Amino acid sequence: MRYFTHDPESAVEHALAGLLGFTGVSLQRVGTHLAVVYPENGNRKVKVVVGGGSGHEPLFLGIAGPGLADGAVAGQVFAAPSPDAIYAVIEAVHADEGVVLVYGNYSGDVLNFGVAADDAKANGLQVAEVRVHDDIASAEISRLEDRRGIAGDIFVIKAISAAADLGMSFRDVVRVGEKTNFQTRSLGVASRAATAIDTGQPMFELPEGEIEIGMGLHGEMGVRRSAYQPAEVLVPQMMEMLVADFEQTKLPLARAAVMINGLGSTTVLELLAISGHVRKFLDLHSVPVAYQAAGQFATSLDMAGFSITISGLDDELEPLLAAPCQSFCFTRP
Amino acid sequence: MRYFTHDPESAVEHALAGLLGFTGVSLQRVGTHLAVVYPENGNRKVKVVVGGGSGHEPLFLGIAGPGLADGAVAGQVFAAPSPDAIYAVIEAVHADEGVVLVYGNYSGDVLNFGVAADDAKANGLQVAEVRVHDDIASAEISRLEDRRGIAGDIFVIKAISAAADLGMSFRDVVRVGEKTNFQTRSLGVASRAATAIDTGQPMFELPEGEIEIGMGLHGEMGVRRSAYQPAEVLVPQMMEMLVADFEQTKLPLARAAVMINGLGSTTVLELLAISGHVRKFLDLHSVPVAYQAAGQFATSLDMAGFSITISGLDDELEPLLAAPCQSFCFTRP
Amino acid sequence: MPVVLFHQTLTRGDEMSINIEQTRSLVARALEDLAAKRDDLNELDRGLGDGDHGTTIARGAKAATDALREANLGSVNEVFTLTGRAMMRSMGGASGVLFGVFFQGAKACAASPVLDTRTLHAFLKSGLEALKQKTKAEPGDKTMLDAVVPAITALEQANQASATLGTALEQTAAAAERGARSTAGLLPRFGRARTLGERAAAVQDPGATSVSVFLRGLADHLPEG
Amino acid sequence: MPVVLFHQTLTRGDEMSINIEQTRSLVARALEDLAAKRDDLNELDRGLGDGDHGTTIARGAKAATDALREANLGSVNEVFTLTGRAMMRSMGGASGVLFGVFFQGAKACAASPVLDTRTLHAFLKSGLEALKQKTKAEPGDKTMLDAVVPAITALEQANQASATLGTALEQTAAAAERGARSTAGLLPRFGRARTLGERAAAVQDPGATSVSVFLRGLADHLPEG
Ligand SMILES: Nc1ncnc2c1ncn2[C@@H]1O[C@H](COP(=O)(O)OP(=O)(O)O)[C@@H](O)[C@H]1O
Ligand SMILES: Nc1ncnc2c1ncn2[C@@H]1O[C@H](COP(=O)(O)OP(=O)(O)O)[C@@H](O)[C@H]1O
Ligand SMILES: [Mg+2]
Ligand SMILES: [Mg+2]
Ligand SMILES: [Mg+2]
Ligand SMILES: [Mg+2]
Repeated sequence: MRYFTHDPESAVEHALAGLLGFTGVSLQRVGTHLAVVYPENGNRKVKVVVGGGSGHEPLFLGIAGPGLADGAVAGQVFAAPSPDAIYAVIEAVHADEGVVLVYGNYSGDVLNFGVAADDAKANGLQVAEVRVHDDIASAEISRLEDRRGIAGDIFVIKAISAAADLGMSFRDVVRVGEKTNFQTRSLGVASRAATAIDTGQPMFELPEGEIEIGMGLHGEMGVRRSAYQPAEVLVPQMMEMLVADFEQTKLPLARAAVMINGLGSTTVLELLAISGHVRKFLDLHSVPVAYQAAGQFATSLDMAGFSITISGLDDELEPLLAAPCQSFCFTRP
Repeated sequence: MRYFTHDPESAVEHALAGLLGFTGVSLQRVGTHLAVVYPENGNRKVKVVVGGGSGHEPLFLGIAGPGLADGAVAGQVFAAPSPDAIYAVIEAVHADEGVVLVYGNYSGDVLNFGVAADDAKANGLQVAEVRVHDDIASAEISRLEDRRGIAGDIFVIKAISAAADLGMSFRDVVRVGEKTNFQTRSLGVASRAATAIDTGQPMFELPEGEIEIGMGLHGEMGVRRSAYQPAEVLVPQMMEMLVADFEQTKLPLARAAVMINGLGSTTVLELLAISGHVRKFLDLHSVPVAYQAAGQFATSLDMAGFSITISGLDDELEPLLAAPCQSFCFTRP
Repeated sequence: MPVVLFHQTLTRGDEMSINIEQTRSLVARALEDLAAKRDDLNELDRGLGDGDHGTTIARGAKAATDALREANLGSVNEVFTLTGRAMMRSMGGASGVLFGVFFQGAKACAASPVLDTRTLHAFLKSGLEALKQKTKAEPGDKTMLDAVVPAITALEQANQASATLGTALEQTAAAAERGARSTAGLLPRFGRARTLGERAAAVQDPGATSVSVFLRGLADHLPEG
Repeated sequence: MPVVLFHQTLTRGDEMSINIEQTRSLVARALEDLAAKRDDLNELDRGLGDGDHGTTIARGAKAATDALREANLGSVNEVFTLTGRAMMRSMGGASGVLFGVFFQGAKACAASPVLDTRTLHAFLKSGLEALKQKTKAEPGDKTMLDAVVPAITALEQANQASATLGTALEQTAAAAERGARSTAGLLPRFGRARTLGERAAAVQDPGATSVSVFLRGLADHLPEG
């Protein structure tokens, strides 16, 4: 397929212009970086800065707003942002007490956010990093911290931001972030690779009739292939894997927040149907659902596929996820 | 591409189950029909019922909710709902003063909503029909009422619903609907046809390097083909056509609401970039923008493409479009 | 409730009329023929509309045969009205209402215990009147009317000539087929195809094709007297 | 500001050192070689990661040559640190930081007006130490370290043998190339490829390939003494 734009770098620049033109949440660009701040989350002592490569729209630039991130920074398509850009946003959010960086656990993000965090600390700022690692397909549970971050980013950003809105201390905001990170698990499947924006070629070859399980969000291959299954068969299998993963950390799912995320080309019709299958599974297993949504939240350009994200809730997390918020990416009135 | 579901009829049924499982807006199913009502728009004397074929998710079932439709009814994929289903929703919304039916101007919808409206009138109900005809590519301006409805549905539904929320009379709600309909113009392009859900084949053949201008929302071909152009060239051309269309009805654009709608596979990155190009055009032409959004609102399964919708605003319409609303399809906090 | 053999082998005869049960079987078999053309009809609609006419008409045909199988029927009219109602309820789309009102034309006619050339003509003519309330399309506009109108003209002539039901059906089906074929080459002026102009000229109209397939089914499956 | 001829024809010699301007030209030309491999490097990364290493490194190479073109340089160290800073700023991705800190290793070394085997060895060795602060990857893990580590070992030996810069660069480039080639067949343990296991074994690591392309560029474009 052909994109309506060929040059990835100008595409990201134009996309930022588009985002700044929306009415609703009023964002400010940070210098000439691919970065924005939402300066009106007034009650916060601790500020939340998120980021990652482009190609995942409406993440990451689109998740700054009331009740969500104070700053967001993007790299080029599928490349983590540079330390300079990240550092500029850390400064631009003007935190009284500290800044929490939230990003998906990929080498590139870890390296670039890490350099920016070190620079900020060297300049006397208090900075913590929450590396989202929700993708259960990407490593064994024993190597939880090696797992990649996919759509779980959104629940972690949501909870951490709501904690900051309550005026929580730096320490507590970080604790909430790590807890949500630990309790958030996702699994994705793809039936067609993303198309590279510059060459128009698929980013990996996936034979007709096969699906890729556990692909990352950056157009890379998944961890294994499997035969095609329709959603009514596939979804319960995926849910079994997710539930088993929670059980392995002695964390049976008591209450859940659920997000069905479309990766690019999967139709909203399918996302709704998948959402119905997920709910049926949870109802059968008597897991109450406090929140359920479906849509495109963290895409991988035009990849065909979806991910299921489950956050295990407790009395602290549930109201944080329920708090109102607004952004291009994610809104809860 | 392969869908995660093959059987169109069960897919729509599952999708409805998914929608009913969402937290947030609490919808009720109408009998065994593919139809829902949102019964809490309490202030309304006049109720709003919308509908059309499936395959356009998040429209149509997803647009029932506070500040939006009271009832929504879907047909199978790309088939208008039957008169029975429509009639059941007209009854289920329990209107004090009357029901306004809003739907896209396609033969199938006109016929089915028409039969349901006749039945309802025969049973003593007050019913009016607003046939959305925003697609400027589908007929000359002199045959405005022959034009098809595409994403403009959403602005018309939004305005009519907000008018109903003000407690306006039947007559006035219908007047607002017709006015918004008249002031709303859209133009779409596609770079790849939708994939038929049952056969997995493209619904029409579009040679590489060509784009289809003015395709309908139902997987049908557009009105003409043209050579591929990148968004920065294509968007200003489309905007010229839209602005010229307003001028032909002696209605120069004084203030605008803008919606960039993804048809299925077009990436959110592109939609944002396109949104930026649209805004640049309007800024250059000194048209103030009261509202601008981008996303997937009215899709055509997995068609690759987008449409631009512009509503010309006046002092009556602007606050109606600005009023808060919430639904799976469209939310304004 | 009577047991109906849907797949009994029937051969054409030259009888003047058939009874309610025979009419039920006959219409059901013609509807099955229609459903069997699902993919071909979708293919035609791909060129002209949204590619679903076969799926839609097959859904309607299935709903109608299901309804016919279970119904207690008091007249041959009811075979047609039930079919129309089931199609209108189940199909949606443009064709749902159009086929629905066409078949329900029998409602306005005097109840009859037998189907013969005269009653069939009355039913379908009344159906055409109902159709005309719903669409301004005329023959030549590349719609189902291109099959319906010549079919009813042929049926009217057969009726005036006091033709047997077999002969009448044969002439009706042949006229519908000619009409359907004539749509290939016409410019569309109604329905989804309207906006396509020249691009849709070559394709045969799916709705007209469905009408001819159904009428051909009636002619083919008429039982021996 | 000095005018630099980026495309002057240089041929390899056996001189012991080059000056600041020559170093500026040399590094710029090696960076241009790297940028020219954009599509090949993307193709390698398609098999192992997200298909963008070529685009990313080309972006970094361009930013670095732009920065070099305009800079006022006080030492050869600055040629390397400027390059590293420009890459780190412009590239993003895993390789942005890794190439960035590697080139910026020269910052920790004594300022020098000439580049010779000893200073080059000091810069790159310091860069390797900085790299090790950023990643736990070791040779054999299928990362750029598979090219960097043997390259520096070769450079160290050349330095101990008091080899000319030309000889040293030739040996360093050859070692890097062998190291990069050796990654084909290795199982990835770091970066995006980590999760792919066997599926990514056959492909040569793009980051290691970039390192070898750059070092080969230095060896090829060294001016005559
Ligand atoms: N306005 C109309 N008048 C007469 N016939 C029509 C009209 N619109 C559609 N049709 C008939 O319906 C057929 C298409 O039916 P179908 O594909 O089932 O409905 P839809 O167009 O809603 O998808 C056309 O081939 C044509 O014969
Ligand atoms: N953790 C790591 N340690 C060492 N090298 C790494 C690491 N992660 C990535 N690399 C190197 O970076 C290369 C990929 O670079 P690039 O594609 O530009 O970044 P990204 O993986 O962010 O897309 C790999 O081939 C590898 O050599
Ligand atoms: Mg990358
Ligand atoms: Mg249809
Ligand atoms: Mg159709
Ligand atoms: Mg890469």
